[in-house]
Amino acid sequence: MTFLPYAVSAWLFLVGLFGVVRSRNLIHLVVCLSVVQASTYVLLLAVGYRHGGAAPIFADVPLGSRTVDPVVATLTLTDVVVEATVVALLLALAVQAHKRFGTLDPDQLGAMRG
Amino acid sequence: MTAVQAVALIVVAVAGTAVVFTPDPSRQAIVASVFGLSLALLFFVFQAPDVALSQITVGTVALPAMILLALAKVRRRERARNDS
Amino acid sequence: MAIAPLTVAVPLLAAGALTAVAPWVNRPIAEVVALGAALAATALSIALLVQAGDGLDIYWFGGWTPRHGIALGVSFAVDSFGAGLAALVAALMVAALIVMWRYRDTDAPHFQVLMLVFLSGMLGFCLSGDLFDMFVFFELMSVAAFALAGFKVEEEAVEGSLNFAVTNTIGSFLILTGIALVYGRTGALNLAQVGGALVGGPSDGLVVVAFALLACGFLVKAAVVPFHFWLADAYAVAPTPVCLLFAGAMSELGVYAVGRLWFDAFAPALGSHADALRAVLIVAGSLTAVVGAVMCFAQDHVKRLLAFATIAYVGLFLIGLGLLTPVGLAGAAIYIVSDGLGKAGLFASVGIVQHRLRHVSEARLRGLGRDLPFTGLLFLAGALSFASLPPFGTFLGKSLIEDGLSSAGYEWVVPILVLTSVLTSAAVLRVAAGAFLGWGTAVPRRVSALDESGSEEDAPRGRTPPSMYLPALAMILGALAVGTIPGIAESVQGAAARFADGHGYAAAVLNGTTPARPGTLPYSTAGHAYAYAAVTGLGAVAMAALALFGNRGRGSAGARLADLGERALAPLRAVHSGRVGDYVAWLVSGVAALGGALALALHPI
Amino acid sequence: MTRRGRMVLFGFGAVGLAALMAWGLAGLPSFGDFDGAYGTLLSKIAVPERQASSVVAAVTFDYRGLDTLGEEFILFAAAVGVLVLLRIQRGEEDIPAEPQHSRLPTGRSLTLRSVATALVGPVVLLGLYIVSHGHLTPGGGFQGGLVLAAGLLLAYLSGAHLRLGRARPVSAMELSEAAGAAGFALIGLGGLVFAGVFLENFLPTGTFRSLISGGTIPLANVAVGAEVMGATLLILAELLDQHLLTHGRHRR
Repeated sequence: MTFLPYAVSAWLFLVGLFGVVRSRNLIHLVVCLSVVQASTYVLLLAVGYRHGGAAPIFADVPLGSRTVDPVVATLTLTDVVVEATVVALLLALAVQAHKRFGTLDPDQLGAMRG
Repeated sequence: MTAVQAVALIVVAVAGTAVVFTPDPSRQAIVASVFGLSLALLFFVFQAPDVALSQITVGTVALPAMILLALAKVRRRERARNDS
Repeated sequence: MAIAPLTVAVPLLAAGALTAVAPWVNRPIAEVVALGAALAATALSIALLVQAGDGLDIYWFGGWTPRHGIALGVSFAVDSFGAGLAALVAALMVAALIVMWRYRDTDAPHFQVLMLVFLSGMLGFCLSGDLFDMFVFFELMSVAAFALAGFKVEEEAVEGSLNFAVTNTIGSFLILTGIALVYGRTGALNLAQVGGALVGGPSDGLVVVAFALLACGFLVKAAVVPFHFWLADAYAVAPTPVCLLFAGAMSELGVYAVGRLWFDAFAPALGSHADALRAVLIVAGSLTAVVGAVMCFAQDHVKRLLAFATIAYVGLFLIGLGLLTPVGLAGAAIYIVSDGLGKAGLFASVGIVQHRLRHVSEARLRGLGRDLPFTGLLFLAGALSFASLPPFGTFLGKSLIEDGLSSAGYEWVVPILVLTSVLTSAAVLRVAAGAFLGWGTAVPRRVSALDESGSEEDAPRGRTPPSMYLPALAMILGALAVGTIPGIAESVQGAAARFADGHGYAAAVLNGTTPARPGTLPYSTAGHAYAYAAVTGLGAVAMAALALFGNRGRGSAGARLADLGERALAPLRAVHSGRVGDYVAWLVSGVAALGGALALALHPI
Repeated sequence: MTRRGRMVLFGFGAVGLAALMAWGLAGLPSFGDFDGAYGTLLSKIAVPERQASSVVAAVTFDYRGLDTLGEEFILFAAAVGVLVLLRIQRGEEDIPAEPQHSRLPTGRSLTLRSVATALVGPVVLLGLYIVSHGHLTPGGGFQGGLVLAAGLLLAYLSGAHLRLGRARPVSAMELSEAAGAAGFALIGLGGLVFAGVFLENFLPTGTFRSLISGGTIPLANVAVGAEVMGATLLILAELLDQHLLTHGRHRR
């Protein structure tokens, strides 16, 4: 069971990419992309977890007690919020595509031949 | 690896797969909200409360809101195009 | 030594200030502020380059210097390669902002804000010495680039930037996964610290897969085959001054990042497998060069033509880097700087053509440019720089790489270098001759579907404003100048030797010892380099002439040759479908193939 | 390339990528056995040196402050990108924009409006708490900014939609976003001016577990909170604005 978190993160990575490749709707595609993104958070936090470790916040926990790794929490915390706005940018592009092409199906955009 | 963590991981995997296999974006936004909540619980179980708080506000509230609003704009334009 | 942070902070502060006063600022003020910040960044990067000189300047943010050998804070590690690339990026930004002056009515402060954030993203990426920090600046420059590529919001603009955004976002997820693996094993994020920790541990599957994922993530940004599909779409639609930056600097950063990643973080542990890695990188580079060059020659849309030329030259840079020797690295560095300036000059000239003639399709441009002799000369100079002929810096870069290839036993790659230069310069010569001299057949082989006629601006301007042709001229002269600086080959080779010295880097970062100053061996261009250049020049002229005058009549040999070429090219054209689903499928299989090859090369099972 | 061809290509790629990732992930220490020196050292020294009880906040805003500055400007650039893309589109909106006066209140159902109005106050208060206590308890500028944005979104849902008069709230949001982003960069610059090193924590670190502690960390939290709130509201307003402008017309 000790490799379950890594397996789940690899599964989310691949299933999200599967959704992106198979998608027939740009908004669906962007949400599948956010699933791929979630897999990186699961992996980062799983890597930094330590058995019996408390959260690295010493508001009520005595100093020096065993904690989880604070660095991965730092990396993930900012990334979660930032990726939300990147998804918003992709959604804005999808809405633009619909306005210009009249469809959200990525296969019908295809003005970029050759 | 406590039982709660294993369950949280399974729920996240199932929810993520559900998000991918929901073709209709409006329903997918709701499933994505559930997926965001399951991720927040997982991060909470992984002793990362800061990230759990971020994920709750982003994954459960902000992201689905943005998806639904983008859909509303697209549907509105389709309606407008059918009217004219 | 506060120059390093200011290089990145000044554009960010200017961007924040511009947005804060957005409702009350008109376009000229925004342009002046943006240009001022870009000039300041250029001056600061040049100062960094001079100061880094032959050493390595480390700047620990927040004052967190390493404690007990553990890097606490985030660091900038500025050597002459990083600072040189930063100076190139900043100079191209200044040129782009000047070209942008009369280009078209942009949404006043927001365009300049995005350009400034794009600039600091690239500068931070060049100077950073921390793995996650490189990811953050990679993401910063990508997001700004997505918005800038979609800026014109025309029909194709959206699709081009969508393909660009989705593929590069997946690239950044690959990098983040690689970082998670590295952190899981070493518990460190600083490049030097990672290098040291990896030497201690076993070089097993995790280490090589982490390198493969990180390298593939950066190679998506560099647009190496099969990750290159997004580049032609994005460059074809981005505003031309933005293309100037994309082509001149952004793609090359991907190649630079792979070099820094290998030499500083993974070479200390995996150095014994350098030969196998050399083979993989050179094959990937050659494939990219050939595909890029062939597709470049086959294009009718001038900006897509230059985009594929960019891909072709990224292939050549990867070959130079892939040699993993100071000669190869120096060749790649000089090639990057001079070719970056050359391509940027060409894109600026395309901006002039769009500004005056409204079209970017070669067929439609035929004969229109007769009263634009100066721009014609710029195109000609760009073509010569592509052909890597002696006066240009590209000649020096290519001959260095040719020497490196022959000394490393890869003579078979030299013809690929020659072929790439022939095809790309022939394409530009063909376009120039067609547009400015009216040569060539009136029968358009393939008029590109997305000719942006009329979309740039309504009435064609009578006169080219100096703010457009001066930067173009300056950049082409820059490409010329790089080749003529005395002793540049020796000093860049010395810098390349330091860039490739992972142990010296780690010592300088963690314990502050200045790296040993390697001796610079004198370099003289070998005779055969001139022979190759002559062959390239003649080949380019011959190819262009064939394309222009070949298919006179229906039945003539030239026409049959053109049809044969077109039929052979059809599958390659079909693969560049413009559909994001295809691109992601290619990306995934590319990571499996190229990533797998890199991993197996570094850890033969 | 046909869809089937694409799925076959993806199939092979996915199998290869899965194998590559499995090979890599197998080398990781098993779940829970991580003992990175960097993290343990930070947990030990962060509290005594910065008096901030949340080590995560200290690492985010002080030890690795440059990353956070970069992430913050990614958020800033994405919001400006959305603004540029959607605003240009609205400029040439093919559907005529609805005249100002006949705008119908957005939240129509009574229960929605009353619940939303009741919740606006507490949610904004919660947001302010999370931002200001970022260095003491879980939370901080990123999370608090989003909660504040959710609070103001509730104000919109409660029918008092964002008054889109001349002093458009969108420019107010743009101002708060820019002030937040530039603010954090200025704090970094302050470190350079007062303490000689960019992003140095130059303020006194105060007493442990009290509100005034951690030097510049609370200030950075407030700056990031303002920026995240402004950016999120900007994005939602752009999406809403589009929807809002023409929503009313279709009901008549």
